Amino acid sequence: MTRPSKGPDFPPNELTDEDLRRHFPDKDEALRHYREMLRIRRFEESAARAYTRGKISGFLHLYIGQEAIAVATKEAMREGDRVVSAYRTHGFALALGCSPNACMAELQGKRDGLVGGLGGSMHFFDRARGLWGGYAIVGNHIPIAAGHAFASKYTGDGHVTVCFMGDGAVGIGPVHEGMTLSGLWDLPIVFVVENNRYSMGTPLHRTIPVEDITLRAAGYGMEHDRFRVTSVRETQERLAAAIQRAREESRPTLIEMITYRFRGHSMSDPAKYRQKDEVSAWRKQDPLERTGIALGQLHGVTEQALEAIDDEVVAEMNAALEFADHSPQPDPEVRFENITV
Amino acid sequence: MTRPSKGPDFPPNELTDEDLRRHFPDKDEALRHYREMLRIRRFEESAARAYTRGKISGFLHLYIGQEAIAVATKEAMREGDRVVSAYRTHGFALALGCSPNACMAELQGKRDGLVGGLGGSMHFFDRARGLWGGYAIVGNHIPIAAGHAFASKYTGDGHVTVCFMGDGAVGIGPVHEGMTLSGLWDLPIVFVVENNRYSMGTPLHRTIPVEDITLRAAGYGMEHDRFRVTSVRETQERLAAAIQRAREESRPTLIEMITYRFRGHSMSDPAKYRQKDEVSAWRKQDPLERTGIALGQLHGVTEQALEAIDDEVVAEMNAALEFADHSPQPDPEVRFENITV
Amino acid sequence: MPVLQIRQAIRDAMREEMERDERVFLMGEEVGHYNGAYKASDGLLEQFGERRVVDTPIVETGFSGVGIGAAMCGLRPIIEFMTFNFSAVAFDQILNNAAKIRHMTHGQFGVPIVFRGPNGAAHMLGSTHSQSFEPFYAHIPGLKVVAVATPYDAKGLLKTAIRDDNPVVFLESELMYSVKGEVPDEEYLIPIGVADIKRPGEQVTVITWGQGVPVALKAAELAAEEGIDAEVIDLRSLRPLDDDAIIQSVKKTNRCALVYHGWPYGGVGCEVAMRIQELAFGYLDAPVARVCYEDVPFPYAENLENLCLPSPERALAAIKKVCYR
Amino acid sequence: MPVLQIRQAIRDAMREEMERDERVFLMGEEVGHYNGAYKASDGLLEQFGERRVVDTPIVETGFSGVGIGAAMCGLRPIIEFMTFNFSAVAFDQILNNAAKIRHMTHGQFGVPIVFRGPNGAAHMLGSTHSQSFEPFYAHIPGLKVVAVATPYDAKGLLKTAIRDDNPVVFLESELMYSVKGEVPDEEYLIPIGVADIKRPGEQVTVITWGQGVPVALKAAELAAEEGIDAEVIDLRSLRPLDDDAIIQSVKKTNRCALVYHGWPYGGVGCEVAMRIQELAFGYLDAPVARVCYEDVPFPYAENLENLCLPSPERALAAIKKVCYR
Ligand SMILES: Cc1ncc(C[n+]2csc(CCOP(=O)(O)OP(=O)(O)O)c2C)c(N)n1
Ligand SMILES: Cc1ncc(C[n+]2csc(CCOP(=O)(O)OP(=O)(O)O)c2C)c(N)n1
Ligand SMILES: [Mg+2]
Ligand SMILES: [Mg+2]
Repeated sequence: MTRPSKGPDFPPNELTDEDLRRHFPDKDEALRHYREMLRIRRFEESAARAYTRGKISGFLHLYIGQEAIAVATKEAMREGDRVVSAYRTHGFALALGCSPNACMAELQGKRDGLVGGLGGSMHFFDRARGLWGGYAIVGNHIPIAAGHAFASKYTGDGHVTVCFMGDGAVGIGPVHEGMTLSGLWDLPIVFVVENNRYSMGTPLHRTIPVEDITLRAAGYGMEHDRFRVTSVRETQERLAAAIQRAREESRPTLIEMITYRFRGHSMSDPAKYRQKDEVSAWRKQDPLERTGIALGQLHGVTEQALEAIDDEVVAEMNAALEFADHSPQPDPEVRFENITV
Repeated sequence: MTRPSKGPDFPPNELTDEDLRRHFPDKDEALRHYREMLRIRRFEESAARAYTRGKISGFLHLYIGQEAIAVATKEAMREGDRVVSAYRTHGFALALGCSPNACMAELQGKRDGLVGGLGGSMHFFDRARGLWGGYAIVGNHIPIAAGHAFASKYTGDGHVTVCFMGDGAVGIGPVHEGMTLSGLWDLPIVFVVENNRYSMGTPLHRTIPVEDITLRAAGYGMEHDRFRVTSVRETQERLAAAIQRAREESRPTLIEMITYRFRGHSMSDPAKYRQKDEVSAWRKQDPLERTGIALGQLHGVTEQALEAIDDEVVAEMNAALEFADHSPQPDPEVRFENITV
Repeated sequence: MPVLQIRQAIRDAMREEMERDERVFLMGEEVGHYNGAYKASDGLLEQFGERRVVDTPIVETGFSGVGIGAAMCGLRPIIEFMTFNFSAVAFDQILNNAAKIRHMTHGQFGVPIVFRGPNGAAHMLGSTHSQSFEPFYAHIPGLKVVAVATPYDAKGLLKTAIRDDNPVVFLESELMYSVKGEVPDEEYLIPIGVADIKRPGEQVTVITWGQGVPVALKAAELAAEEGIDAEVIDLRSLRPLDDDAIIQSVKKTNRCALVYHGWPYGGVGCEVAMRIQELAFGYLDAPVARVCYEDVPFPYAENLENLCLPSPERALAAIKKVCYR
Repeated sequence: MPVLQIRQAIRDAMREEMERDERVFLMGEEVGHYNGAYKASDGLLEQFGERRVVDTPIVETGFSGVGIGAAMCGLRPIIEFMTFNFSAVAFDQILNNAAKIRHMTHGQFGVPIVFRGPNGAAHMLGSTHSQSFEPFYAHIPGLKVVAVATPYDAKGLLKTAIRDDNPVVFLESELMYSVKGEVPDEEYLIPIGVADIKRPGEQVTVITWGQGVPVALKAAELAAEEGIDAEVIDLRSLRPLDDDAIIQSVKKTNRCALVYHGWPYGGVGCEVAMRIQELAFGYLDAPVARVCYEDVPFPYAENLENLCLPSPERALAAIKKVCYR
């Protein structure tokens, strides 16, 4: 039994040229992934600035460093499949095609927000695009996601539910109950633990008894997979395999993805609990950075070309902020709507 | 991944003479175990009669068939160790030395009951004898038991907590959380799943995804053991090993004990969900019966000798019923005591 | 008219709605092969099969959440708690998911679900199995809460609850499953939010619900023998409350006693009293009296339990008190 | 006298009790290495070490139960909920174990434990993070429930709660952790069960607690400007309630307004109103008014949230209403 390491772990995985070719074989694909990851990052960077300028309040949990997972999820999904996540959801929203305008307006609690300003950062929902939340009580969305998968099996709609949670969630009861039912009933679902090594200020070794979270899969009768997030391509391939298992065999899978968040837990967290060298070691393996490097090394994409993309993306996100600033506050009556109908 | 079998399982394990000698090597020990198991059985048989005669109400969950576990627990424990169990607790109470009078009075809700008539069958507590409950919400005593073990580690009292639950409890959240903390914090505790193949009317294959419950131990960083309950001797030995690990290394263990209850879930359950042949197959491996047979075959104990023991035990339990019948109802004021002090 | 037990009325309501709407399914512990711990789902597995009558492991948070998640997809789950005492381990799902999802998603998702099962004390089940949960659930915006006391109400209200697009907490009673009453053959629905006058009267208003109803009716009889004409109002719907029915009666009688199963502090009883003094302040000739559980964890012993329960005698005493008799 | 923030008063109370009694320990999420999500345990890990300041995983049921089990062994745990919203997933432990064990074991075991943390809405945290839990806990016999609004009360009452042999639910407020006030250097204790008159007055009684206190005091100021002399009573202890303080004041003023953070239906506010009409029926010149959250899941948007919160303006309106002004 291996305990989670107490020191900084997962030193950068040096990528050989062969690795590079495996992770970034196709130029257009890599460019698409690069742009999508960048959109999420730039969106959140401008949200962070808006927060410090007091335009956004409450909680703001940034996804910076984990973007590859959201982008890979979109690539691995089919129309009608469902994404269910906790409160660190901006990345999924943008990757799934939610409008940055609506997302930024939601962060500001404006009328044109994704959910009309009622939910804020922690409660992004966009049914049309397959974003099924957006939950803020750790772990309580796992039974909900199992319920979506139950409905798919009940109605035979052929959809798969992909449910994300943090490493900090795996100890809590609702996660255990949702996974137990998914294993017992062979539900078409994929559980993904986004292991970014911390739950708020707490490192893994103070929250989980064993390093390998997927050891639990055996008790649930689930298949499992575990890997470090290096590229969108690889992440998408391994996630797609689990989604296929869910869709074709109606069998659940537990996947642990090793990743890292570069910012604090939320805007109010200075993240003093991490050493500089630990963060910089992880920055070396930032999937976004690496994709950019690979585009240059493998596919001869120039700095300028990448900067051009960046300029477009920044423009898009500035426009979103602009839009949100001008979106009106919700109509006061809205607070009485949608309670019971 | 093996699913729990849907048909009747665990056919009787034929015992060779060698097995017999291993399970029942010592005459006096076997006699002691026989008497203790018989005391529990006779106690519950007379409780069952009292229930049908309307002297006991509410829930009455009988332990008949599982007695060897309680007796083995007492033998494996040390002074100061704690037993925590669910609502099927009469066996532990008697094995730990609680007075049958007080137990029977508790079942009748009388003043001289184990807890003054306030708890009834589901809430047996006897601190002096190491019986720490007696809980009726499935699984919610697992964190409590972990708390006892936490206290032992905190104070260094050197005591071990042995926590029992049913096969039906393993899916519920509090069990997962209590085990997670026990594994994470290396608590001196032993978790025992008394797998009697049913939770109320529901067989294993409708409640747990995989046959082997101890597969979960890996995720909690716990040691584990799994066996069919054949004799007090073997059960005691294997439980003692886990208790020793808890006491000396402060490491938790998860043990699954395969057993069977011959009666319904509670007095109100006719147990129509089980086939006659299934029950009779299990009766063939009733540890009490087998101990009696072994005493004859190996140690030349006569039928008469066993009947003499039975007569004493029956007399003891009749006296307990007698005592309970004559114990007065609790003083009305008692209902206002011990709420807050 | 056919006479049914409450358990049969509940069973028939579920059956009719399941026959009528493929999206309706029943899920819970022992609801299928065992036909329900209290036989409220007798025969449903046989008729509808394991797809729509789903036995679960003991994971209330798990299957409550599954129900909510399925409801968000358009299904209409009926979640049975073997007793509402076990809903305590699923409290977060009901409070934070069932009750809030429609609001916090700005109406993108609804949660048409029914949580049903026996509530309150039965006979000598001890403190963890003898609790009334309406004080917890009626407090929560986003839920509807119903309590039934007759086969007629049980069937009509459960059918309405199953068709309701909101989460409905539907409270039954273990000791009342065998209560018999007339139930028409033809279909009928009872709207949520409407109280029912179980006994008309002129001199004092007795407000009650669920397990309190038979106690209140018995007390009203005893009062009649002493020449007091009591009106017994069965709230039936605890959230929303039928203010009109309450206020009309109190304005007529100028006196009110609350008779219910549950602890005294706060809860539905105090909300009713609050609304009476808000909406009919001048009309009260005496303080509203409450007859309910004693403010203690339920003792197991029979004599102690009986002392803790609201009895017709205690209810009568309260009725006389508010009548200054 | 030294001036402290509420968070410091709480920290000092815990520190002093931990220094005084080896059996006292603190457990919860981020209480140690992070020094508390809201820094209420700042410096305690450094002083007492990991044995007595225990960081936990996110398992509220798990560590609440561990605390209860440890308390049964004679330890005196302080369990911090990062916010009380997260106590919903531990509800069963508090309802069925903490509150009942002493009673159902006939006194063989006690549960000297404190559950503490911020309660109620903060600023734009959304519906699942903006709830008041006293209606749920004050309803339950076997618990004591306390809510504090000043550094002085926070320290004196928390020290008492830690020494109390019963489970105490201790409610703080995220938005009030920085509120400053005088706290004596020398040790003092404040008994649980005693309300405090935060502002004496003659014409109307304003009853409040926790986050409601500053709202009520501000409203009383506004009322004074309009010539209404309001008495503001901070309940401090919600279970048990200080009936005498409430009744004395109402008998003097004949008017009462409730100002609190929490949903309207039932709960502490209605219990207070119920007791007033039970114990001072004839004295009321106007119905008791309530100013609290609107009966909705909390919206995120700032303008909507502000409309849902009890404001000094709304409180003033209620004060004037009960004074028929
Ligand atoms: C039941 C519950 N307890 C506590 C919290 C407070 N909380 C919010 S996020 C968080 C940390 C979660 O960490 P992790 O699951 O690893 O997700 P990450 O933030 O790393 O994405 C905590 C403790 C909560 N929201 N719900
Ligand atoms: C949380 C909860 N849900 C449901 C129940 C009702 N209930 C009591 S015992 C039981 C079956 C438990 O079976 P198992 O754990 O196998 O123990 P056994 O009765 O076989 O000893 C159920 C469903 C309960 N007490 N608590
Ligand atoms: Mg994390
Ligand atoms: Mg069992």
